[in-house]
Amino acid sequence: MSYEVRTDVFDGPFDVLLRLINEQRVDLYEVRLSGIVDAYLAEMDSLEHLDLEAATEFLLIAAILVELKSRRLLPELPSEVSEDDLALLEERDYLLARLVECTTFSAAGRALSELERAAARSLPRVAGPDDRFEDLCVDLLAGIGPEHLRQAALRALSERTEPAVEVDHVLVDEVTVAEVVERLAAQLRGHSPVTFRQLTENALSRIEVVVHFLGVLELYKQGLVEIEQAETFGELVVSWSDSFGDIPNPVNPRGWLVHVDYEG
Amino acid sequence: MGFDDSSSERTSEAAIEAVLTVATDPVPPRLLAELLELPADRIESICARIAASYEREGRGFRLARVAGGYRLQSHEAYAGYVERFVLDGSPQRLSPAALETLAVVAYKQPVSRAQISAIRGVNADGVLKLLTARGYVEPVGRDAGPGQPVLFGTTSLFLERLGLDSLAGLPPLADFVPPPATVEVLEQALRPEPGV
Amino acid sequence: MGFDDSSSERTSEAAIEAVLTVATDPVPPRLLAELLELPADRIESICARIAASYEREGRGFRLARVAGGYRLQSHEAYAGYVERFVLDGSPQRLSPAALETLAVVAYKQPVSRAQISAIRGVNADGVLKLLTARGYVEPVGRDAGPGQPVLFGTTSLFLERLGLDSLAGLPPLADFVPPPATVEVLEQALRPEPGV
Repeated sequence: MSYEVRTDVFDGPFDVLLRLINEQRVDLYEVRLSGIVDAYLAEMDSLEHLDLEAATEFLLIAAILVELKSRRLLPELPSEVSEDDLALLEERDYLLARLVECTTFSAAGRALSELERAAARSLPRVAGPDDRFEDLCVDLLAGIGPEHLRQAALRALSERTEPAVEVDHVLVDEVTVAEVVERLAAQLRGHSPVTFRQLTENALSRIEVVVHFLGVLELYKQGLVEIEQAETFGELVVSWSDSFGDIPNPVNPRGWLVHVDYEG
Repeated sequence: MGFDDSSSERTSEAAIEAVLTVATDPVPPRLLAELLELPADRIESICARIAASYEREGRGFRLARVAGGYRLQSHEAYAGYVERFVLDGSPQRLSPAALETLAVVAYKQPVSRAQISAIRGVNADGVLKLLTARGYVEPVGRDAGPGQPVLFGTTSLFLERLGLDSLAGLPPLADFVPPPATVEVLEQALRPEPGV
Repeated sequence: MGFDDSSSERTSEAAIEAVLTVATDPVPPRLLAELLELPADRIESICARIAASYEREGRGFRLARVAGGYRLQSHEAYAGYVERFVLDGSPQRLSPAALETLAVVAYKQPVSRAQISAIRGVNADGVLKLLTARGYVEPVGRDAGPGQPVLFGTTSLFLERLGLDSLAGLPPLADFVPPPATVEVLEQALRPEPGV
């Protein structure tokens, strides 16, 4: 299997994954992960400096894929869902959310390019005032000394660099899992079972749907809801768990979709 | 031709034309209103009339509303002639990676480098540098959070180059969310076992 | 209005208007003739017709024949508005981008437009036009290479405004070493062929 890896600008793990899934239409489990890894390492080598953040990101994705793959290969799995399974599902849906987001911005980028291309067919007038208005123009160099000029030259002649080290939090979307968990609990507690589709009918974006899915999983993990799915690809039915009555409040999850700490 | 216009109306049209002829950037209607001592909504309606007359007469230029102001620009119908005249050629096209980053900044601004990197799954430094050098993107402030990372936003040059009056003119991001079928494909590809 | 024109005549008029809209300097009729693939005398008569139509319609601009070429310029009848616009609406100080361009010219002169654009990562035409119009920068020669691009340098007015006796008075960039890409662009000025 061949991998088309861009050579000029590094496209990133999501693009590679998306290409594999979308263009080659392969089952990811039949993709030789080592192929992706090789392509990636080659890409890393070609970069001037090792991009630790990207490398870490890729290893994380590769690890999730390997684990998903290994589970699929196991013939028998315990019928009940374990903590580990849930954690894996969370990772999987996190990954899915990221892929959907990445796909969205790729398409948006292409649309911007189209706008630019169309706009470039109509060029602005930039000729400026005729010579006879020249005397009216103010001295644009007022207040500018040789040292200002030197600084400007240094800025212009150097590659623009911004502070490289940042400790930052990543905000994937406005809706947090924590918020959704609370909203879902209020919606479900003491009410009859609802489908996941109903729970998300007001969602504004797919990311939001995914966040709701994670919220449901979180409630499930805490034993507050039960999830039923009658058939493969069927509707997910979510119901408040009777055994707990309406006593506990849901514990706020880590909210890892909201705060992903990047160390680097 | 407007021979039924009042002469002051004709004067206002011509004064706006004169100003736009010498302007090098889009002229905000507020500034035109000050110069002509007319309310801003009158300026808007006069400009709409000028624009319509150019279109009706099949002129080689048009009056466009971009980046919050008015400017004269060549009519796209004659792009062939203009392109041959402007020998510099069009600026180098942006790579898919740069476009994707530009889209993230456009729709998520103000946004930090780390946020961009997280969405794209790859370090965004190089691409951000390119977009900044092109003048499409600029630092617009600092986040209040730890490390006070620089936040990036798009410039008015970005609006000008895309022919947009404001960011509100960007097509809605929702239009680009992949259709359910695509998400289904992604979802199934990541499915550990059928029917979880 | 010319409703008796043939449609190709209208197209020629509009094409000339489109070119003159984007032109920053007077466009010689010979060049228009090449672009439109028409004899020069036809160009002259078309331009005369355009000029007459602007005058008849009381437009705020006119088509002038200056310095061996045609250009659009604001109509003198509206000079009052243009003057106020130039005073109020045009930049009161150089933008950071313009200052950087001026600095590149000051420190690296003589440089070509293409070199400046390459260093700045953006088309420098507008800024160079402004700097030239204000008398801070001027053409100082032509490169020997293909196309013989115009080379720019700073003027004595520039030195005067900065309070310098000569270019030697510019503060040194010290041990600053530009990145390889910039060095490459600048070195092209020293070669017989600019290759830009």
